Amino acid sequence: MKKLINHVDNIVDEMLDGMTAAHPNRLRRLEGTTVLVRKDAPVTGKVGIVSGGGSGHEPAHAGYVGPGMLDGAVAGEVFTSPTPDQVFEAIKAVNGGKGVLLVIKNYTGDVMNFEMAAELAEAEGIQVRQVVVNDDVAVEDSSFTSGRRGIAGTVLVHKIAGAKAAEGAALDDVHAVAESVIKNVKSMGMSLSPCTVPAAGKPGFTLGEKEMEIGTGIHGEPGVERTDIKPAAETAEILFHKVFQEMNMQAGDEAAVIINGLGSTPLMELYVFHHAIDRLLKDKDIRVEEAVVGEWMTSLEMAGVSFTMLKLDDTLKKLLDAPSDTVSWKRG
Amino acid sequence: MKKLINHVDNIVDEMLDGMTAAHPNRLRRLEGTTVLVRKDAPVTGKVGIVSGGGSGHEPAHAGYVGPGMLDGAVAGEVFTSPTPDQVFEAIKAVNGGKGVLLVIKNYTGDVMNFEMAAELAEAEGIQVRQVVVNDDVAVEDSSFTSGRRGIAGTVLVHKIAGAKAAEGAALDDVHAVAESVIKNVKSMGMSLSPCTVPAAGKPGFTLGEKEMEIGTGIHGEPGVERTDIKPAAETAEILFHKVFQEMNMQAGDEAAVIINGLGSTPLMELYVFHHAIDRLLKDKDIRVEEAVVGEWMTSLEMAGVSFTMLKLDDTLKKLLDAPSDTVSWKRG
Amino acid sequence: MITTGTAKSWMENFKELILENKDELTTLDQAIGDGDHGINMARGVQEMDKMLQEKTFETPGALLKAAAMVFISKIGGASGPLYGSALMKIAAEAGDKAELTDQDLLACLDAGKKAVQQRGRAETGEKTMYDVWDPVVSTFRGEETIDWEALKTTAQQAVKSTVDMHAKKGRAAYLGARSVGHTDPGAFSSRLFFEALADAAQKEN
Amino acid sequence: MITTGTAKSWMENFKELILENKDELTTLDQAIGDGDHGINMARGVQEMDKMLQEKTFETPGALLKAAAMVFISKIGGASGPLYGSALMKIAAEAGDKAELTDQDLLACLDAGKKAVQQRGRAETGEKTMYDVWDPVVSTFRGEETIDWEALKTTAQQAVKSTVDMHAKKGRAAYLGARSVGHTDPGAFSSRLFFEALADAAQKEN
Ligand SMILES: Nc1ncnc2c1ncn2[C@@H]1O[C@H](COP(=O)(O)OP(=O)(O)O)[C@@H](O)[C@H]1O
Ligand SMILES: Nc1ncnc2c1ncn2[C@@H]1O[C@H](COP(=O)(O)OP(=O)(O)O)[C@@H](O)[C@H]1O
Ligand SMILES: [Mg+2]
Ligand SMILES: [Mg+2]
Ligand SMILES: [Mg+2]
Ligand SMILES: [Mg+2]
Repeated sequence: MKKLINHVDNIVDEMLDGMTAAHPNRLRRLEGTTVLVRKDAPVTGKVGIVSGGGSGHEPAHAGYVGPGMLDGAVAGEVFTSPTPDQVFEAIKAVNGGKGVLLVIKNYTGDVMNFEMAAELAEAEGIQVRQVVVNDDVAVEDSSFTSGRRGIAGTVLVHKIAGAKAAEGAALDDVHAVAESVIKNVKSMGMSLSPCTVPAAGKPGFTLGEKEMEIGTGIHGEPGVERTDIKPAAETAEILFHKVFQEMNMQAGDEAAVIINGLGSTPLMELYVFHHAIDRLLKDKDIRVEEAVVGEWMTSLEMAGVSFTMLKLDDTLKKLLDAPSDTVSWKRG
Repeated sequence: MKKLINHVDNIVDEMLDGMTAAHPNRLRRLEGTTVLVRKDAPVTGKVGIVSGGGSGHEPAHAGYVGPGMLDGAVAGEVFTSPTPDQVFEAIKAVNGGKGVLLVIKNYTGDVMNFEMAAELAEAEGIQVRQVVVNDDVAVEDSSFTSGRRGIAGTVLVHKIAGAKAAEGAALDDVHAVAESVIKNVKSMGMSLSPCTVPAAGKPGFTLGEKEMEIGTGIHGEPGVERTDIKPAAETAEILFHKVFQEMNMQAGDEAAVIINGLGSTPLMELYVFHHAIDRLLKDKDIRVEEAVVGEWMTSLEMAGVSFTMLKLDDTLKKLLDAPSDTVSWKRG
Repeated sequence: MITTGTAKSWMENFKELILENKDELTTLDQAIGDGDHGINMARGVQEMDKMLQEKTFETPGALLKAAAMVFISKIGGASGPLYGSALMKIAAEAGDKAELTDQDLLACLDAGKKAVQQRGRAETGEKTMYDVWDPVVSTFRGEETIDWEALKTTAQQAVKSTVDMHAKKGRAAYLGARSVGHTDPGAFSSRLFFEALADAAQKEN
Repeated sequence: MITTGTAKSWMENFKELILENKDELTTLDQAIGDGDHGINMARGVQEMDKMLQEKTFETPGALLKAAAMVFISKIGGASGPLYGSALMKIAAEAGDKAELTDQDLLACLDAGKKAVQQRGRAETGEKTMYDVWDPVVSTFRGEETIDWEALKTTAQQAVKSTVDMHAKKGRAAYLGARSVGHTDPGAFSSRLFFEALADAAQKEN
């Protein structure tokens, strides 16, 4: 394991302090916690939005804290959901009197810990609502299981719910628009190499020199199948078709698209990949104003990419284009 | 070699088309070339700025094409300077009547190819000036050699010269401010793993499981020394002190700082690294308003980081903070 | 008979067993999860141990409640809320009794089992820690005294039974049929939880 | 005596030799550069070969000028402008002569050498391709006829002489003293350039 770190036990702590040191006018760390909030939190008269999860997915989520997106981000240990007390601190710090929306990625740990935090907050009279993002179509949906994972599509929930909250909307309305994003966003990923959780010291899985894994999750959870390495264009087709078939889209529809690098895949390759996606979009006559290509929700140093598509309507599009001013997502 | 590509010969071509497909309102590819220009180039009455170099350093340079930064970026093959005819096409396409500044990184190949392009442009009556960025202090400066390499500090030249050009300044003034950035910017990098040029198919160098290389260039050119892996804090100290000792800075001075990931180093580690840099800055009482942490000039999938510092005066600071609206660098 | 001392040994034994098996737990979680179960549990038991060094308790319930709080606030992931909620309910059921009979203890463990089920929305056969909690508690519930060796064996067999299961909850569920053939890491750590209790109780008697 | 046909064979031989030695050139450049010299040169000679298939030329000068243009516009890196400029000056010196005597040819090569020196601001002993161009041209300049075997030997020895040099120009210069002990890749490809010429000339005669 070769990492630019000091002690494995201090990574999250030093990362959080490194972030506030780099962005002192934007971010503030709640003392004694792993929570970063907007410098000016709480914003009175605005619904607060809190997201978070295990660390190792940077810039998710603190990179999205700021005007027009999140009010607070809670960091767990690497790939480990943060604990209820930390989430509770975030809720208290961003509550501007209009209640708080929790944006949770659908992992058992995240759901349980955020749920317990919501219980604590409600016991103190803070209005809390939750949404659970489950955009990853790699895993079959089933009412018998805990369902699909939340991956890069989550960033679009932050953006759009954040824009709605910035308008001064009520908690129920912010919640509703977040649910509408979740209903319309689907993603799927693949990987060429695994990643190593620092404290584990060894890769989470192994892939042969000529193998790739289709449907990998952002913690290296396995996906649909392991195959021989395929060209980027063919890989794009597999991800695109799987995502597309789960969406209710017609020719002429408009979509937002994220090409998300999982960690060590160069931007060069992400654009090569998008070149193939662009053709598939044109084939289906799906309009995309500007694709979002880069690293938005990573998996440490994993090599791979995920493809996210959100079907837009006028409301979602307006909110997506609304201004935001965070470290990693600036618009308008 | 595991890469998300199609054929090695088509990577640059597909990447460029992927970029214009992703950002059709921002970027335009000059037909039959490897040049991307601002959608609205040439901008009449504004000095045009062209940069470029080998591919594999994305987002450099096309990610910096747009209002407030570059007018055109010329892409060579991976790690190979573009040819004079391509650079010449870029010059012609961005010349808005006030002349064109070429921002060249100090590599023999880049210098020679851009120089030949400038000769072609001047023969056609286009006013051209050049600056050569040589911020990498890893290599000793010497009048007997071709001197120091240009690395991530180049992005600050784009930003500041771009802002000056956006003000409507004359070519000589844009040239002068670019020279002033170059005089005041220093950088140094290190790596934990090599990268593989796609067409070569094998890593450019090898590092043992416990080794790191200090002073690596962005093409994997070796640096000052190879040592056992050191903690992030110690690594930060080595890079910081080497950079600092080459600068003429005093307590109370203000600086801009870039923490630049070379490809596969997670943002998490970059912030851990910055956490250490921040202390060193405070020790020396150097003021930094906001550090720029991320991937700005990469080296394919190399693991490592470079540290860049620019001493600011009022002029440079104002231009650095001026608005820019490019794919990878948005301000204001 | 569980005294405050037994409860303390239980938790200390759990710490020892988790630390001894940390790498094994990580390896199991790498196979069908995200590879942090050993790390998560180790962090939790070490923090708990620190707490136990610093504080003293009057009753088993008080001690176990404090342990629950540490687990909830230090483990995270799926296992933090599950062990935390379980211990919280165990402590609540223990109330302020100074000593717990085996029957009291079985009522406590039953409350813990229900907490795992509720918090995790887990059912039998879904390849989770519930597949250890459920058989262990169900087998001994109603007995007057606990046969600790039998309890250990039950726990061990329960862990083995998870190998053939097709995961329906937790990260292993993403693997679908590929989860078959692997031991569930949370089931393994739950076995250690019951073994730690058995060792403490046996030493007491 | 160099005819248009000889010039064509020269360039075709160069293509063959570069493609045969592509991996070797890449390996040499990986050791002290950025590993693309073989790739760059291969791209250049293949494009040149395509051009030679399509066009016909009246004089050696016209052919070499066209080759120069391909090298300038297709190779990039350091080697593109260097080989491109050298061939451009060689072609200029050849003018529109239909045939070049050995003396003419030596004047051409001298012009090429000077182009390398100027474009690269290179001096002797700096561990670049100039360390092949310079001795090869200097050794035979002034002679009436070229001893092709001797020229090849000179080129080979010149390549070897770069091993002990401490690089001052090009990427290898970043290595400082660590560049010692390696062959310069551009010197190696320059040897192939002269070998290609020798083979073409020898076949002609
Ligand atoms: N819904 C659930 N109900 C009961 N137990 C669960 C559930 N989800 C996960 N688990 C248990 O948690 C264990 C994984 O814990 P851990 O690795 O610490 O958390 P995470 O899965 O968040 O990384 C699994 O092996 C399983 O026994
Ligand atoms: N300034 C120079 N003068 C002469 N030759 C040079 C100079 N710089 C580099 N070279 C030659 O170019 C070769 C490298 O070419 P190549 O690898 O294609 O380009 P790059 O260095 O841009 O990657 C070196 O081995 C050396 O022989
Ligand atoms: Mg986990
Ligand atoms: Mg090169
Ligand atoms: Mg786990
Ligand atoms: Mg090279």
